[in-house]
Order: sequence, then structure tokens, then C-alpha cells
Amino acid sequence: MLSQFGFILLFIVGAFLMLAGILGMARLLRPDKPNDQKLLSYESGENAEGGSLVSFNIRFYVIALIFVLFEVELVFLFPWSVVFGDKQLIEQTNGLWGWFSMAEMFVFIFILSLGLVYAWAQGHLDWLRPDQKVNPFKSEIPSDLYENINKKYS
Amino acid sequence: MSLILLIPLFPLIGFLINGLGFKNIPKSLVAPIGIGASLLSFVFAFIAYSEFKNTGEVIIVKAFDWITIGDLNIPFSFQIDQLSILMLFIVTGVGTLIHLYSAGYMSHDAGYGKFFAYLNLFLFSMLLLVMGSNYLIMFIGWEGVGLCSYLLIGFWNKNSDFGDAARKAFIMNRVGDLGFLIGIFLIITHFGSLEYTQVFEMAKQYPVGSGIITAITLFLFVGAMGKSAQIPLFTWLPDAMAGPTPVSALIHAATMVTSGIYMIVRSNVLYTLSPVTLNVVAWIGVATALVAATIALFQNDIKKVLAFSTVSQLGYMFIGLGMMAYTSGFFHVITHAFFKALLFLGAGSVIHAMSDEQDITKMGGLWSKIKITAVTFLIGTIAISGIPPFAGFFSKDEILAHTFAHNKAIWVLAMLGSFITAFYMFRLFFVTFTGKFRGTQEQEHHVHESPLSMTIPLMVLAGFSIVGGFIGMPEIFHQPHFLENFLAPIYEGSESVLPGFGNLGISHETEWSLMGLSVVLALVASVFAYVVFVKNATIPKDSSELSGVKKILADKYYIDDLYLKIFSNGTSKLSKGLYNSFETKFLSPLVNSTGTLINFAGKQLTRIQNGTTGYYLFAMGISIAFILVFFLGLDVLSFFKNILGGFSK
Amino acid sequence: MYPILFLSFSGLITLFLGFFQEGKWVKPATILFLAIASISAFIDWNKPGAYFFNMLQVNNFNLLLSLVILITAILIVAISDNFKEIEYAHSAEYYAIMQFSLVGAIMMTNFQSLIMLFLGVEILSVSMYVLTGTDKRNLRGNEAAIKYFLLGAFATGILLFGIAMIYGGVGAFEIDAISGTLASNQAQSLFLYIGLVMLLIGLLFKLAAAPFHFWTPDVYEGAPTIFTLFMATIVKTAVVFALYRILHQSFQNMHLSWSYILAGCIALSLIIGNLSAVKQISFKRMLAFSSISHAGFLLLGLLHVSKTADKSLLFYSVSYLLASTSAFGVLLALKNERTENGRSNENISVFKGLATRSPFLSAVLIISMLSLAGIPLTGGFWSKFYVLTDAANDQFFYLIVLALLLTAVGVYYYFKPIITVFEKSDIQEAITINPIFKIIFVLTTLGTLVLGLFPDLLYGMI
Amino acid sequence: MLQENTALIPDMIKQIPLVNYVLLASILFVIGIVGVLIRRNALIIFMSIELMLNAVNLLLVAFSAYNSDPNGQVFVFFIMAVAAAEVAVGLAIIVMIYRNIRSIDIGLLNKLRG
Repeated sequence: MLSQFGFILLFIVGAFLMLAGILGMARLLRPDKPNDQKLLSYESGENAEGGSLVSFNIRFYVIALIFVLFEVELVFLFPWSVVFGDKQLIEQTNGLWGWFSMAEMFVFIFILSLGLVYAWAQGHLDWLRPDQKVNPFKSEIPSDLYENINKKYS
Repeated sequence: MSLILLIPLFPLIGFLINGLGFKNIPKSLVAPIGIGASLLSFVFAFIAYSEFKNTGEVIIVKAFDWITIGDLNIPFSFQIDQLSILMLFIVTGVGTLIHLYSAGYMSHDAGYGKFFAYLNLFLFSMLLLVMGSNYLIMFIGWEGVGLCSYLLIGFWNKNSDFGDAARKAFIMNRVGDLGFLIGIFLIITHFGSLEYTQVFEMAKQYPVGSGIITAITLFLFVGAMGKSAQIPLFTWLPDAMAGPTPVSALIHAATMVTSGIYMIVRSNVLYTLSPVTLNVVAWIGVATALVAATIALFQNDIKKVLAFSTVSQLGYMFIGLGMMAYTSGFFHVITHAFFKALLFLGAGSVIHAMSDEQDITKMGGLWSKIKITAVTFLIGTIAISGIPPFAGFFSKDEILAHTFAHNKAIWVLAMLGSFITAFYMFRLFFVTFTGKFRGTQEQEHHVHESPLSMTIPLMVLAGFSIVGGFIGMPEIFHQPHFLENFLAPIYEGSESVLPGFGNLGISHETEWSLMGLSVVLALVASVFAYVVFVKNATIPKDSSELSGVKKILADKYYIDDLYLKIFSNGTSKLSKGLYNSFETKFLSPLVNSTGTLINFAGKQLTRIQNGTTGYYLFAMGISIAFILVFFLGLDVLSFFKNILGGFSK
Repeated sequence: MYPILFLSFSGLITLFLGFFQEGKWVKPATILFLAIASISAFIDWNKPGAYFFNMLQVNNFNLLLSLVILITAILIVAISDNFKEIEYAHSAEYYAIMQFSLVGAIMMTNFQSLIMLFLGVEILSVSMYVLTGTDKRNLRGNEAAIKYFLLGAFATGILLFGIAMIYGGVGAFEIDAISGTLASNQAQSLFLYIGLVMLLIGLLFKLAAAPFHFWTPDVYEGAPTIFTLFMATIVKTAVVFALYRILHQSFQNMHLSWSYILAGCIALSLIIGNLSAVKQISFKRMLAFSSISHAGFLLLGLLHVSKTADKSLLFYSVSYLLASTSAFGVLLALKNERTENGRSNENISVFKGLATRSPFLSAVLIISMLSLAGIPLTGGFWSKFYVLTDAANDQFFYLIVLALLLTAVGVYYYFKPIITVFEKSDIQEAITINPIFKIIFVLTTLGTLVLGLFPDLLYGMI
Repeated sequence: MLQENTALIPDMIKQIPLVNYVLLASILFVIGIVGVLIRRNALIIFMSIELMLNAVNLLLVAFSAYNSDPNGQVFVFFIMAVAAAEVAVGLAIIVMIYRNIRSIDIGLLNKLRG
């Protein structure tokens, strides 16, 4: 008789077999005429250039870092949530426990939010766009001349 | 904290104020600060005395734990007992007077503030020396006063001769200090402590004449030789007269030079335990006394004469100590402090009046011109020549009596010495103050009595020189020997190792006759001097005009030249020789090769620091693996056993 | 305990202070906060006890350590300018991070549970990674930061594995529990053994002891001088006393096991540190190697579980703190001398002619060098003396000999700057020192001399 | 070794002896170390370090389960948080370097040496 872990093992093996089967089938069925155009990675019509790291905009990193931090802090909410609603404790302290742990968690979150506020105030969150450059060039030739020519040859 | 700690603190503060800000402090403030500092410590010395009287036993005040090495603990602490109290009074009292005197004497000098700073520093070190409760603190003070005397002798450092004199003093003191230091090390290794109380307590257990004690005492005495200018280390003191006269009075007559005697009296137990050392002390003392006295006979520089007389007086003190008559020796320290300071200050006042003329052959007939100085100087002269009832008589006579009791030969020489002393002192007095003036014209009409700030100390000291002796009347006067009774507790150690060590076993008749003899000698000497220098109005000649024995004496037995030949040239030759052979051939190649070796190793090692992170990580990993394999090798095997166990489960 | 709480909040406040009046109040505020924190340490004075469910342990000695750390921090902050030379500098952040890192340092000295040890180490290290890389445009700074970070994180991993293994062996994180388990003569399990070795390795890395020292010279050279000073003083002190608590108060029964590892590291640190320092041109790099050798000496003080080990270590740390503060401080004071392409020259040659240009600075430098070399009449002499007397033992006799030999080598390179001070230089005009520097220098130098003249003032007091 | 008081441990866990967890964790840890030692790309080294940390987490959780002592799991939370902070700082440093030298190959950074 297999144990729970045995079943899990079976699932894993099964998954791999499935994947292999599907891909193999596709390989058999589809036509296979590769050329370098086809092998290019699709960049919405553009030719991919440079290392793959370049294409990432630096701004993503900042946001991502901030995100990682705040997201991981959540891990402390889990043990808290276990004891937060603990009947026994609440009865022993006739309700005080709930408020206490609540307050505690709010202090924690407040400190976190302080960090967020700081990042905000420092302007790490606002998404700076490249501003439009207008070409200052002015040509002496009046534009109606061009239009005349266009009219003439149209 | 006890008030006692304040006593050395005041001069230190004074030194810091005058020394650090001597450019910024107005000249009018300098002297008050300096004098005030010493005066305050004088006052607090009285307070300490009263405190001591109330309790009646030794007070030891610990400032802080200083050094602890294993079980050897040296605290920074002060000891107040009969001896240090007396020294306190002498140092601070005489010191204050001389500060006062300097205010007048140095008033025209450029380095006024510097001078007072140095004086205060000296006072501070001297207080450390006499108040310290262990040999190390005494040694610090010992070095400190040496440094100050060096600074003050070379005070007028424009003149290179003075600089040489200062260096001479310093080097000779260093020689002595070396001995002192060795003595201290011996004490540490042998007794495992430097505290007086502990060391002496332990010393009591030793038999008289034990070798180690003899060694210790001898080395300590070498230190005393240096500080207190005994043969062979005495030639620095006369040259030290290059310094300003107040300095000569304070350091080179009253206080510093007597620190050797203080040290011996302080450690009297050890000395009582080693008769050998006592003999050495006595003989060196009498030799010094005679040699210095004879030299003084033919000196024409007023301060040089006094310097040599100081040396010979110190010799007398050591004779006293050598006879185990510690009280008498110390008694002479006290009286000598009074009259020799008086004489020096008087000489200073004379020099001041004669507009910096020191040669007595160019003086004469000053009696009427500078009355106060003359009278006080006369008092000093009488006191030193040992004519009753002045101070010098009692102390010197006590020493002589003890000497007679113990060692006739030394006694004869000592008597001779005292005769000579009386003679040259009166010679000095008569030549300087009587006869007709021999100076230049403008010197003559420039002659004037010194300001009050200089004459007051003279008078005070004169007073002490007269009455100072009465603190130690011989018992034949049926007066209480105040000093003896007061100092008695100091000697209980010696008493226990050698009962009745101090009392002189001679009958009253002998004592009377001895006393009479010495008085008669002194008077004869003075009369003789009177006949020679006043009746016949002889004027001393310069050494170049003298011949035979006189010349030898005038040229100080050529000892200086001897030292120059033997030591200075000898050392330079030796060092040259060593340099050419040992240094160049052997030492420097060795050193250089070591250097190159180290450099090479350094270069090789910096190569492993090649700056690539991956390499660093790899090195770390390797070393971790190494440690694990090397230290866990065996356990790893047992670990696999466990694994098998785990699977089998 | 109270300094920890206070500093964590004051750090946050400092962050936001940066927005007012372009943060001109940040530095004074930081000093104020640190002062308050050091005072708040006294709340627990003579009240030994445990905090946070027996995670932190408070007693007078630990408080003393926190005090030493905080006071050093005050000195360092005082001689820091507002990082004007760094472009895009957010000085408020740096001061805040310094305060946070102090929280870590204090945790490391007061911990009772290994969790706290780990947290302390990490808080300290992560802050130091950031501070090392503050000069963003400076390639050397970047390199130092990445090296420090990668190696440090790696060491952290090792340390964690060690802690986990110890937990496996003992079933608890409290060091008292560990010593209890060891005392009750159970067979020392393999877990405990591996755990101890790995924990030790992790801490040795943070202490910059060979053979885990490779990061030290590069990081010390690349980081801004003020943070190099921070690393050399506060981090070292914290780590050494963490080691003291681990080895002497929880694993003393396994002395045989760890003393050999320690002995090896000591020998390597002394040799590598002293010999590599000889050829250095950069002053900071030389001090880095010297700090490796000092790490060796500190470990020497840990080598034997003796009564006086804590005293000697504290004495050593204090005298080392004072000496290196003045040494690096002089370098900081000369920051604007002889700058080359915008960056200040940090070679020993920058001291040329200092004797004529600023006798004060040269005196400070010379005394600090003498103290680091361990010449008598300075604190350094007594600290080495005490440590060696503690380690004196037939078992590791050769280590003492080695230490003495290499101290002689040390004299050789510590005198390089001293000689340079007296060399003639083309520049002659006097150097102006700002008064705060003056005060700090006077304090540190006097401290060094006082320790040298009256060692028992401190040694007897502990 | 550990005192495995079987009463408190759920049967579910009991089916796999502790030693296996220890071995798995150790293997993961060693994989991490090897990754750190042999890769040149800062990011990958960094990931390997994270792998080491997670191996430790696994180890701690296993121990705490077999000790039926929650402290180990508490510690795991701490480790996670700290690891996140480390990730943030580490990535920031790597990005900073990439901005300056357009590469994250640690082999290129060897200006500080000797």
C-alpha cells in the first residue's frame, strides 16, 4: 500500500509523462521547415538586439524591489492570524487579547507603510516618461511653395 | 578623596597654567600663580599634618590602581608619615620662599613664565618623590626632578656651555638612575611588591648581612650617588651652578640633592640589614666631604664655592647615615636646607647687586653697601661652620659624635673636613664683604640692596638658620630631642632587626669634649681666615697663577679632564670600533636581509589577493571543506553509520 | 535592550528628517539620538534579566559593550561630513542606516537566543552592504559592494546552516540550553559538531579572520572612508563579543574541538595580515591588513576559557577603537588635500610633510600608529600584553612566539606613515581642521595615552 | 541525535525518517554552494545563495516538526524576511553595477587587488 507521499510521486511522474507525450505528438504531426526568420524571437516585428537583460527598463527593478519587500513582510501575518482569534486566550483576558494583538499588528503595518511613504516621497514610485523633444529647426522656405509644387504635380 | 591628594596637585595645575599658556598669560599673573600654587601646597601640608596627628598612624591614600600584572599590583598612592611630613614642610616651605625670591630675581628675564612653570613642575615631581608610597612613584619623582634640573640648568640655553652643563648633569644622573632602577627590579623580583610597608615588613625576616639585601641596597645607593652628587658622580653639581641662582638654591642645595638621603632613611631597614653597604656609604661620604672641601678652598666663583660646600655637606649626611645615625643625617638635611638656601640666595643677591659678577676677587667691601644681605650671609656662614648655637652646629656635631662612637678613622677625617669648611666659608665671607671694593666703576655706583621680595626670604631663612638647631638638642642639654622622638616610629623596622642600633654608646664627658673640640676648631679656622684675608688683605689668585698642590686643588684634582679622557673619548672610540667591525660586517647585513625577506614574503602574499570574487569564494569554500574534513573526519564516518541506521529503521 | 527599541524608531525619524531644510538637521539629530540611546542603556543597569521571551539577555557587562559601541558610533558620526563628495547622496538614509546597523550590533552583544544572533548579524551586514555601495558612480565602490555582498551572503548561508544544525542537536536556540545540553554528558552529536564548526566559520568571516579574510582589503579600500572606519571598529567589536558568548558561555565544554580551529585561524591571520601589510601603498588597505592581524590578536584572547578573557577583550577592543578612529579620522581630515581626478588620494604619501603643515594632526596620527603597533605608553601595548598573558599556555606556546615575531614586523609597516609625516613636501601651507575633528582627535588621543599610562583605570573597572 | 518522542509527531510525518530530510537539505545546500563556487554571473550566484537559505529553512522546519517545538518555524519566518531584504539590497547592487559597466560578470570586477 502506497503512502501519501507515494501518491504525490505518482502524480509527478504522471505529469512528466503527459508533457512528454503531448509534445512528442505535436512534433510528429506538425510540418518542420525552419528558416532564420522563423527562428527569431518575436518582438512585435522589431529585430531583437543586444543581450536579453537590456530590454528591461530600469524602472521595473525599483518597483519590483519595493514589491518584494512589502510582499514578503506578509509572512509575519500568518503566525499572527493563527493566534489572533484564539478563543481560549480571549476568554482568559476577557477580550483584551484581541485588541492587543490587533493593535500590535497595526503598529507593524504602520511601520511598513512608513517605508512605503518614504519611497513615495523620494519619488521612487512615480513613473517618469521620456518628454517629447520638438525639433527647433526653422527653414527659410515658406511652406506654401511646397504646396504649390504638390498641386502642380498631382 | 583625601585632601592629601591636593598637595601635589596644586603645583601640577600651576605648571599646566603657566606652561601651556605662558605666551598668553600676562606677566603680572605668572608669579602669583606660581607662588600661590606652592603656598597652597604648603598650607595643605599643615592640614595633612593635623590629619596625621589625629590618627597618629601612617596614612596611605590611594588615588587609583595603576598597574596590575598577575599578582603584582602597583597602586598610585601616597604615604603620609613622620618622614614624608618633614620632607613636605622642607620642600613646600623652602620652595615657597624661593618662588617668592625668584619673582624678584628673574623679573628682568625673558622666560619669566617658563621659569615659574619649570619651578612648579619641579615642586610637583619632588612632592611625588617624597609622598609616594612605593618605590615606583619615588622613581617617577626621581626622574621628574632630574628632568627639571636639566631644564633649569640649561635655562639660559643661548649659552652653549650652560647646555653642556645641563647635559652633564642629566647624564650623570642617568648613570645613578640606572643603579636605582636595577635596585627596584631586584626588589620586585625578590619581594614581589614595591609598597614600602609590605617590603619592609618582609625585610624584617632577613638576617643581618644577607646577600640579596646588600645587593639591593648597594644598587639603590648608586642612585643616591648620582642624585646627591657623591664620588664618583659629583662633578655635575658645581657645573649645575650655570642655572639661575634660585634654582641652585632650591634644587641643588635644599631639596633635590637631599633626595638620596631621604631614600636611604626611608629604606633604613634594608640598610641596617647590610653593614657592608653602610661602610661603603660612610667611606664614600667622608671621601666626598674631604675632596669637595679641599677643592672649595681655592675656588673664586662665589657659587662654585657654595656648590662644593654643598657636596661636602652631603658627604657629612652620608657619613651620618653610614653610622646608622639616620636621624642625625636627616637632621643635617633639614638644617642644611635652611642655611645653604640662605647662602645661595645671599650669593644671588650679591650677584644681583654686583650686576651679574660672580668672581669674588672682583668684589669686596660690600658689607656697608648691602647690609641685609651681608648680615644674613654672615649668619649662614656661622651656621655652616658649626659654631653654637646656630643650626649647623647641632646637626653636624651629632653626626661627628656618632662617627667617633663607631669609627675613629672616619672621625678624624671628618673633623679635618669641618675645619676646612669653616675656613673656606669665612674666606668666602671676608673676601666678599670686607676690604675695599675691587670692581669696575659703574659696578660700584650701581651696587644696591635687592628688592623686598628677595630680602624677606633671606631674613626668614636666616631666622631658621639660627633657631633651626633646637629641634635636635643633644640629650646632654637635658632637652627633649624633638626630632629623634618624632622620627622614632620610622625606625621600628631597624629596631626589630638590630635592637638599639641608633644610640651612641659614649659617655657625656667624651661628648662634651668632642663638642668643645669641634667648636674650637671652627673658631680657630675663622680666626685664621680673618688673619689671612682681613689683616693681610690677601686676594685669592686665579688657578693659572697658582702652582703645586694649590693648583691641583684649584683645578678640582683634574677629575673632569680625567672623566673626559676615560669616558667620553673612550666611549666614542669604542663605538667607532664597534661600528666598523660589528655593525658594518655583521649587524646591518643581518637586519637588511631580514627586511628583504619580509618584503619578499609580503609581495608573495599580496599575490593571493588577486581581486576576483569568484576566486575568493572558491578559497572560502576550499577552507571550509578543509576544516570540515580535517576536524570532522572521524565523525563523518559515524554519520554514515547513522544514515544506515536511519534507513534500516 | 532600550537602546535597541529607541534606535529603531529614531532611525525612522531620521529618514523623514531628511526632507526638512535639505536635511541639515540630520547629523546633529543623529548624534542626539545616539546620546539618548546610550543614556537609555542605563535603565537596565544592575538589573540583569532576560527580554522578549528569553531572546535577549541583559547584564552589566553587556550594557558596557552596548555603551562602548554607541559611544564609538557617536565619535564616528561626529567626524562624518554630510557626504557631499558623493553624487546623488541621500545623507539622511545613511545616518538612518547607521542607527539601524547599531541595533544589529547591540543585538549581537546581548543575544541569548541564536535567532537574535542571526538577526543581529544580518541587520549589521545588510546595512554595511548598502553603506559600502553608497558612492554609486564610483566603480571601486561598486566592486567593493558586490564583493562584500556576495561573500557576505555566502557566509550568512553557512552561519545559518550551522545554527540549524545546532538546533537539530539541542532542540533549542538559547545558549544556556546549549551549555546545559553539553554539560549533561550526552554524546556530543554530529549535528552539534557540524553546527559549531559552521557557525564559527560564519562569524570568523564577519570578523575578517584568515582564511576568510579575502573580502577585507578590497572592501575596506573601496568603501567610503567613514564606513570603512565603521566596519573596522563597530562590526569587529560586535562580532568578537558574539564569538565570546558562543565559545565561552555556551560551547566551553567543547573547548578542545574549537580551540584548534581557532589556533589555525589565528596563525594564518597573524601571518597574512602582518606580512601583506608591508607592501601596501594605500593607507586604507594597509589598515585593512592590520585589522586582519588585530582580528588574530582578538581571537588569541578567546583561545582559552579564562576568567579574565572578557576584560582583556574589552580592553583590546576599546584601545583598538580609539586608535583606528584617530587613524582613519586623520585620513578624513586630509580628504581635500591632493585630490586626483575628483577622488581624494588615500595613499600613505598623502601624509607627506604633515609635521610642518599641521603638527596636531601628525601627533594624532603618530600616537595612533604607535598604539596600533603596540608600543609601550599607549593603550595598544597593554591590550596586546593582556591578551598574550591570557593566551600564555604550553599548549599554544608557538602561537605566542609567532605573535611576538609578527608584532615586530608590524612595527616595520606602522612606522611607514610616521616616517612619511616627517618627509619634506612641496606643499607648505597649514591645514585647517574643523573644531569637531579637533575635539574628537583630542578625545581619542588622550584616551589612548590614558589607557597606556593607567591601564587599570579601565581594566580594573570592568 | 534527536529525541523523537513519537507521541507528539503526526503519523503523516513519521512515515519519513528525519535523516532523509537532513540529507535532502544538505544536498540542496551543497548544490547551492557549488553553484556559488562555479558560476560567474552575479545573479546566478545570488540565486544559489537563496537556494542555500531555503535548504536551511527546510532543515529547520523538519527539526522543529520532529522536536514538536515551534521555535524552528518562527526562525524560518525570520529567515524569509531577512532573505527578502537581502534580495532587495543585492539586486539593487547588481543593477547599480549593470548601469555602470553594462555587465554583471563578476570576473570583470577586479580593479581592487594586491
